Amino acid sequence: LKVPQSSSQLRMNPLNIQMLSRNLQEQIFRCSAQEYSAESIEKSIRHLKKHHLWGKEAVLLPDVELKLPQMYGKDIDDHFRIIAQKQSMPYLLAACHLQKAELPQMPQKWAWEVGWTRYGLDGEPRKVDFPDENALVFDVEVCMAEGHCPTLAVAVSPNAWYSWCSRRLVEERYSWSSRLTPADLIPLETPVNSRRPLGGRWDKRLVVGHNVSFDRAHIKEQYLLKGSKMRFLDTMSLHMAISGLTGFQRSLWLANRYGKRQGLQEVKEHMRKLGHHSKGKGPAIGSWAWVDVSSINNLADVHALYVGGDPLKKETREIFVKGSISDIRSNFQELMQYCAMDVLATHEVFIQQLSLFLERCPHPVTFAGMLEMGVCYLPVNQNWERYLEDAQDTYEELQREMKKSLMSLADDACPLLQDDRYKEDPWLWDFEWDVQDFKQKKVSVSQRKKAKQQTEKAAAAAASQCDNPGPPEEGRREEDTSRQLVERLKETVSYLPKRRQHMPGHPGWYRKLCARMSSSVKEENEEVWSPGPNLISLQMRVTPKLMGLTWDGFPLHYTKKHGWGYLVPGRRDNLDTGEDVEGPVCPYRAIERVYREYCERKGKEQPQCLDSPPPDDLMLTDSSVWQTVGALNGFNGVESARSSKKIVYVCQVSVDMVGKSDCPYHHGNGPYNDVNIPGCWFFKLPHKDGNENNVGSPFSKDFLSKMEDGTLQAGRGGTNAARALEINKMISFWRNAQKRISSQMVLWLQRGDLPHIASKHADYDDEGQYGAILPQVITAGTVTRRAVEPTWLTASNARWDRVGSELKAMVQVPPGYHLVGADVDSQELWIAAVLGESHFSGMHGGTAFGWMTLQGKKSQGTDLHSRTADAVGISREHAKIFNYGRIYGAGRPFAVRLLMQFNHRLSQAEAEGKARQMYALTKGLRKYRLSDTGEWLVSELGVNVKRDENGSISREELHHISTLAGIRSRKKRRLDIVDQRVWAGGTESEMFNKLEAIAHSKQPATPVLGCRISRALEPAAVRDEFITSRVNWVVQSSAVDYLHLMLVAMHWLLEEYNINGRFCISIHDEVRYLVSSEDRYRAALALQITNLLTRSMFSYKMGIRDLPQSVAFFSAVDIDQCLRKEVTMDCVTPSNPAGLKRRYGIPQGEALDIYQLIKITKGSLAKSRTE
Amino acid sequence: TVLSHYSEGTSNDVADPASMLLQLCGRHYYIAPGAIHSASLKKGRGCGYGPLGLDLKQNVLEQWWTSVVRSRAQVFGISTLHSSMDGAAVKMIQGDAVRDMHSQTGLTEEHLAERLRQILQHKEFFRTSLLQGALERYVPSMELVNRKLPFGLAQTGLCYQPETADSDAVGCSSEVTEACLVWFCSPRTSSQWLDYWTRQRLQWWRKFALGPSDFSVRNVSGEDLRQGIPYGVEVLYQFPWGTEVLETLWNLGDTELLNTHQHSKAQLQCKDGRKVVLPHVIAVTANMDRGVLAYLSNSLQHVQKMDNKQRLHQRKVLKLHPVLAPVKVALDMARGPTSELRQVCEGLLQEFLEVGISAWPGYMDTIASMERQHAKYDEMGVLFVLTISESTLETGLLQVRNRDTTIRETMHISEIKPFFLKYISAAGKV
Amino acid sequence: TVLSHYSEGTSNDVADPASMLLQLCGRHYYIAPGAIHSASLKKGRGCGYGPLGLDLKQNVLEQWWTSVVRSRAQVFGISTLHSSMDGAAVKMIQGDAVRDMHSQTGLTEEHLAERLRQILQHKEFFRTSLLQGALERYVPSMELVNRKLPFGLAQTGLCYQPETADSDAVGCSSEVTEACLVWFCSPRTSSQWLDYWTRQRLQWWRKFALGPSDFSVRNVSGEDLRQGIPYGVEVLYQFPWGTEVLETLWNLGDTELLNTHQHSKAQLQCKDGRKVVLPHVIAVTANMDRGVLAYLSNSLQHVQKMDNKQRLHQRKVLKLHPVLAPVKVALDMARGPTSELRQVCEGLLQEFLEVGISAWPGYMDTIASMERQHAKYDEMGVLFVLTISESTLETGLLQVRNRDTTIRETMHISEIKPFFLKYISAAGKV
Repeated sequence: LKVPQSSSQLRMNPLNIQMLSRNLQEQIFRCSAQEYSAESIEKSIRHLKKHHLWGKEAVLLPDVELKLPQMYGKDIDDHFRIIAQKQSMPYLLAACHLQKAELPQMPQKWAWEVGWTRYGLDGEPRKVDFPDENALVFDVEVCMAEGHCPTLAVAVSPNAWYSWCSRRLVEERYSWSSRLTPADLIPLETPVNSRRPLGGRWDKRLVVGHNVSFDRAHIKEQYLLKGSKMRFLDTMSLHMAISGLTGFQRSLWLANRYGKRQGLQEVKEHMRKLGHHSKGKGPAIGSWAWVDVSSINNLADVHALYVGGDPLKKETREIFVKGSISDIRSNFQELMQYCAMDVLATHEVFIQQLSLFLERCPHPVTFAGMLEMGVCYLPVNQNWERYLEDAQDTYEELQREMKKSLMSLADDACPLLQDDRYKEDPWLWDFEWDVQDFKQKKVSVSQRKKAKQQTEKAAAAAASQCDNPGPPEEGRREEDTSRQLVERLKETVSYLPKRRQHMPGHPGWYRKLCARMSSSVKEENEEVWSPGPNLISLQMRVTPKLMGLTWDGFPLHYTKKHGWGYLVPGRRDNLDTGEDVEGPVCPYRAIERVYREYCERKGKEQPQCLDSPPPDDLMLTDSSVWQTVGALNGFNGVESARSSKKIVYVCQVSVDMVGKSDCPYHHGNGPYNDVNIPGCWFFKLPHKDGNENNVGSPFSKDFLSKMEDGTLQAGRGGTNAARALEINKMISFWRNAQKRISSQMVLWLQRGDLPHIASKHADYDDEGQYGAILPQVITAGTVTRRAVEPTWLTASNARWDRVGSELKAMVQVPPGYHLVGADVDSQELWIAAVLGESHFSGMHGGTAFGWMTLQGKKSQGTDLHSRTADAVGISREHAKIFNYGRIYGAGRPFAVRLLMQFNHRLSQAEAEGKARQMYALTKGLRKYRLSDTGEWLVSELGVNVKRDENGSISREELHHISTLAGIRSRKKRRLDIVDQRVWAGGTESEMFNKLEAIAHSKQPATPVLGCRISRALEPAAVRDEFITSRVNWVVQSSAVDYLHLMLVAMHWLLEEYNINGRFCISIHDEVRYLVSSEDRYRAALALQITNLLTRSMFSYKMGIRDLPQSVAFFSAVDIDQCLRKEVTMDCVTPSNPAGLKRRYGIPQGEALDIYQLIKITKGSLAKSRTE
Repeated sequence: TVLSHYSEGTSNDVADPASMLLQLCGRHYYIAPGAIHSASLKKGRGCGYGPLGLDLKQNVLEQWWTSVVRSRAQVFGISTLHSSMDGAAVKMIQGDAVRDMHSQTGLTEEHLAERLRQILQHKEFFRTSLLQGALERYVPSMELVNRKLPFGLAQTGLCYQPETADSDAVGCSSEVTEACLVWFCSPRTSSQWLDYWTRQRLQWWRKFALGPSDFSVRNVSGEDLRQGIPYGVEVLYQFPWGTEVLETLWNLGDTELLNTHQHSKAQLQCKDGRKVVLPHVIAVTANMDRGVLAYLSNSLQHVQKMDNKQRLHQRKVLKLHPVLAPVKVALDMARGPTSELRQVCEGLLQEFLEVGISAWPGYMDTIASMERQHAKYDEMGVLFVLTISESTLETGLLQVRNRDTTIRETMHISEIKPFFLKYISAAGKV
Repeated sequence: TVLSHYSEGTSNDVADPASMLLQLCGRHYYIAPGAIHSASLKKGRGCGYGPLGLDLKQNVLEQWWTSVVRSRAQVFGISTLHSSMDGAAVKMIQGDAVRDMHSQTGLTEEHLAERLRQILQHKEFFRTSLLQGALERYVPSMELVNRKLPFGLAQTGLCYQPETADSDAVGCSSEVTEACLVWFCSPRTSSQWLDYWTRQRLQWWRKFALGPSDFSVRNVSGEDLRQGIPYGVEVLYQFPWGTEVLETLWNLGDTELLNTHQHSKAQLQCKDGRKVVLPHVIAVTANMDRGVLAYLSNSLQHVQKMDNKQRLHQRKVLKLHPVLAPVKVALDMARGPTSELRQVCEGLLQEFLEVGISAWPGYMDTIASMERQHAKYDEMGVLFVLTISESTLETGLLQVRNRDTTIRETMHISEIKPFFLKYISAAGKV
């Protein structure tokens, strides 16, 4: 291993963890070196030894020599405060102005005029280019039927009201282009048909709105790549930060409103089904105080919460959702009024929110970060439309193919109708095989005779010519007579009932899969009828059976009561009931055959209790032998067929009591013997939320892995069934996402709208198209203040077998630009680790969890996931899910369920054992610290208590004490003797103790930026409830602090060093900037420095004035021309089979680490003079 | 298993799927009788087609034309001569002259050579592919589109590809029906267009297939790559006896165009938006004879069937797509007053033919049992079988058997034609 | 008169109607540019067709097929190979071999002869007519109809008829597209059938003509009569430059059939009612290239027209039958917001193409005046011209110009497609 050359820079902390190079540490922490007490060093070493982590070798990193930009203030926190204030001050002032202002009188009548109209203090309408104001409250309304084009808008400032009308509203035309141009959007800073502000200077303006990102997406200047300095404050996001609700709380809140807490049971039931709580009991909701300090997110409810008074009327809104543009025209004044009322309400809400927000999230970085988050920008080009087309085409084609496969399966099952062969089919025996008689009106015999005679007469006339195959005579139409005969026969249609039966000759189940062809007599209104069983879909109950699905070799079966399961043959207790069985009879012999064949294929031993098959020679086509076999089978059993031992049922199943039999050779979710299928036990398919749940479809996402590993298999239909399953997997993503993705609002820019860098670039293509999507991000959309947006922020990465999953890569830069961005490496793990370390010994790597996060090596098996995987005996990938799940607050029951889902052959007990083991190792065990009362009791009673080094006692000891003390009634009194509950003994115990300490504190706030938890989750409102959410909040919300710090630092560096770039988007722990190509390396270096400062800020606020080298920088900054996980990914998918490079001409990007970047930029952010 | 016992008797079928298929095609009027025809078709050459084969091929070509030419504003159909006075690879001389030479055995070598020179003086060469002809039409066609790219020229027709000594197609016909699109586009977009056409063509092949996944594409690279050509794609079909190329798509760049036209570059340039460029050529060429064989092979389904005496039969069904199936409906008659039933059949047949529903006069063949008739129709790929019986004369009701489900449905004579029309047109749209 | 004054300038047109017609066809994408194509077509040979010519020819062939094959239960379509290993009159050898011989100038006579023999050893002959191939298919086809007479075999396709020294077609292509019906009937009815088919064929030719009387029939007798053949008929068209044969109908008796098949008579016999007979053969063969030229010539109309400056113009209109016209509708756009109008045009065009109405993207050509555009469309034979203007965007109304009346009608965009569909289908039924 390489030892860095300038070892003068090399610094290690007492736990042998490499720290920042000296020069960096000094620049950031201003010479104030961290000191460690011997005691805490020793504590840490002891802890690490216990977890077998002490003394492991680590790779040393080269030092980083870098001159950082001049920093402000007395320390790093001060620095961040100063730069954030600088960035947000004009907007904050505008906000305060808006908060304090008294609004002018709302106009009574709105101007029916294209563009903006200003209503001065005198109320006189005057046409203006745009509202030239520094602060506005703004609301846009869109007629949904007309696409994305904004229809009307209202804005208000302390000086005046404004209204805006679309050209498409005021001018009536037969058709409008479906393509939006900047002229269709609302100008807020520039005159119509101009892309420059008056005076050429962009002002720092503020717009306030409820869910303002929607309004932003309709503002013209926001689509310009560079220019506007307008920022947005979202009253919905402010509300979430102040008083937001978790998803579960939202359901309760609604139940509370509508059911007066009565519908609560249903809500709980619902939540249980969703799998939020496994034990069948939702959390007991004891405290309802939070309901009164919060609300759900819509403007009306938010208004009611902060302002009160008369409720907002929202009914009018329906016209925008459901109505046409002409409906809007005819209700113009009313709708304008509605829009204005919304603006007014938003303002009222804002007045209240602003102070609350500033009080609860006091750090300037939070405010500045949210402003930055509000101006996401995704550049796209002509490839966007190609992508939509390709994905949709591919999707439709695959869906057609899937349907075709399914239809073939249905068709191929039909011949079983002949000779009732379906009765012997292991899957199809219980379908509806009935066919209908063809119905005719009663026709009297005489009528019938008459008809016949007539036709005969006509036929006879023609018949004379029949044997004379000469040419028809001239002047006579060929085949005239036979045509007449047919015409006459057609008249008998009057004997038929008016309404025809629907395919009476086909079996019932098949009939239901076919669309009814409308009577041909009716006019052809181009209905979409297509032939064959085209109503079939994967979701239908017949489909798994048509495919002949088996679960571990057993045919699938459906019951109403238990959902999907499978039939296990060999049951004998319900065979010969003697009664006439109603309905279809199960061909259990055929099912046995299926399972036997499965065993043969798998080389598995066949269960004894299945009789062995008749020898092959009995199966010859000699019918007499067949009859013998048939006769033998007819005995159903036992003694009489002794002569041919092979056919005798060998197994005497343990029939202890009638109706209670158990399968001796198969274990699973069952048997459910209330399903009385002769010869078979019924087992349910396992369910991810626990086996008491019914499986509704074996094709749900949860069974994908079971299909891949062959547990669930198609037993017939060969390629058709297999292909259908494969396709189902391929189209799953696009099926769910298509609507959202293709309705993304794209604005195409003219050449002149683009910066010169793009439009004058050699690669600029006249035939190409350049535009942007403004993702409608709610900057703080959850209680953790994480941003929410349904398409981009949740998009997964491209997968070769998912149609359309190349979505992110379709964000592509205009010529002359690059995307510069990076993923924060294991952000949440590190945040949690630092929290734990600050709590424990105050040094990096001081806890086992922290050490693994910093130093763990996959190769040595010392990283977090490998550790868990080894300990529990699961794959590393699965372990990862458990590890994150735990940090997000998932408990042991969740782990049990997940374990069983990963391996359905695991029993409940085994899974519980594994989960217990895993939790003991990681989270540790519950320990209790005695309160003064408790201590007094102990000494009073003279109990000998076993204590940990920190003095806590185990659950058993506690129980012992309370029993001795005679405390029976549980909770309350026990609480008296317990001061604190803690975790101990696990690698993550200290971390959880810290998280819980914060969560339980009186005013939970993030440790770095001091943002307080939502009022709806503060202990004062919820007491001890929603703990999971609160613990989860600590890490998640700190991650948001992390993001805000990065955004602010990056903004500062871009400005300070004149780097031509702008914020693009942040997805999870990833940030992306759109940077002019010549500045891309400087921007990349700036991003590295941003990470360094952000991590340092975290450390600093945790009381550690140092930072491990390994986390100081991004492992790589991606410089790329599109958005993707890795710069080398070619994003090949079924809809992009040629890959990004060939199909879209996008080369691989660069991924540069800090050393490469320093080399390229010479460690300087300044523009090099030679350029 | 039960199947294996039975199939011994028909093991030929299983052992050699190719000859089984070709026998079936010969038996049911798809291809002309004679070894040369089966051999040629199997090698992807043209052959003599019977009435059903001709209809199938016409239907396939018709669908190709609709998809490539008729539904696109920028593709123009052309037809070029099969032979030309110079250039191509196959030469035609008059048979008489040759025969003369042969007959005159006493001819000296000298005379022979002289005669040969005379004959060869007037040269006429046959095309071996459609590409060259289309490239030659590039200049006159630019005017069609105002010199605006992209546009395409399409043609279907016969090409002559005589066997070479090393080929394994000795004894086969040298005729191949090609369907060829030559697409002219800007160099900037040529690789995108290649992708586009690849996708289109694959989709097209799959549209009419029973098992679409047997059709696939493969990038051509390495040794297969033509000299100097950056990129090509092949559409493949996986026959039971091996994978064959149905169609090739080449991005030819501008070299072939420059070779064909001795003009200056300027004369060959077209507009790509505001720029003027020398177009790149994408050549999409399908072998439609092999395409026909692919569809035949793809749609042949073997179905096991137990008869009422518990004997297992293997039923063969040619499940051709409704649009491609050469015969949509067969008309049979049950027992009853022959001449009257026959009249009804003829009348219905005429009605079908008038609206373009191809119908098979099964009633002319009165010998076979209904079961055998159905088996025959299944092998012919007939979509529906109508049975007209005595009761039809009384009530107008007849039996309609569906090829795919084997189920017989009762329908009224007045509703049968609209039903078929709707069925076929709807099937074409899916 | 005014006309004569004017027409002096264009006297070429009037003086030589043939070259005028062929020039027009060349100008408007009916035939490929190049003297060989005009010359060939004029001589009734195949030529390279442009997009419009190809469509016209396809439409004519399609109508022939519908009339002869598709609407008849007893006629079966077949396709035969263009070349065969023996027998026919034109021979194909590989060009490489010939080229080799030419290049190797030093070759001795002896070697040359030897080489020639090698090449000729493997013989491949080309068909000169479709008759022989159909006769060969007689035996396998008998089964199709249960040996019941009458029945027919039909085929369309290329034949090679290379020029002979005495012909005046030197320098023309040797390709002719024939449409051929071979009808097998009882000797008893053969002359009735000849009459029947003559009537049918003449009717068919006239059905699509603007001037039906230019088509006529003539009995062939005397010198024209082939040896041993009792009777024949020719369908003629009177071109401005002379009368030419479009189609021949021969009653060939049974001799050709016997010549073709070396079988015993018994094997060739069919049922005529209850009798068993050796069928007579009626061969109906049309030259479809000449047919195309006949329709072009027949539908070209000269119309005098006075413009608003009182100058007389001669307007040429190709009044092709709506069913045959290669382009049914052209889409033009008037002045206005270009990109939006263009979108409407493209949308409409796609709508037309989807339902099989061939449409011409006139909106791509933005240069010419509307008057000149219309004159061009008239010469192309375009049935309707749609003009999309700015008011279309507002009201959905557009202008529809009828080729035959030159009158412009206002229609709504939503009604245009059904109107065209109805118009064309109705025109086909008349």
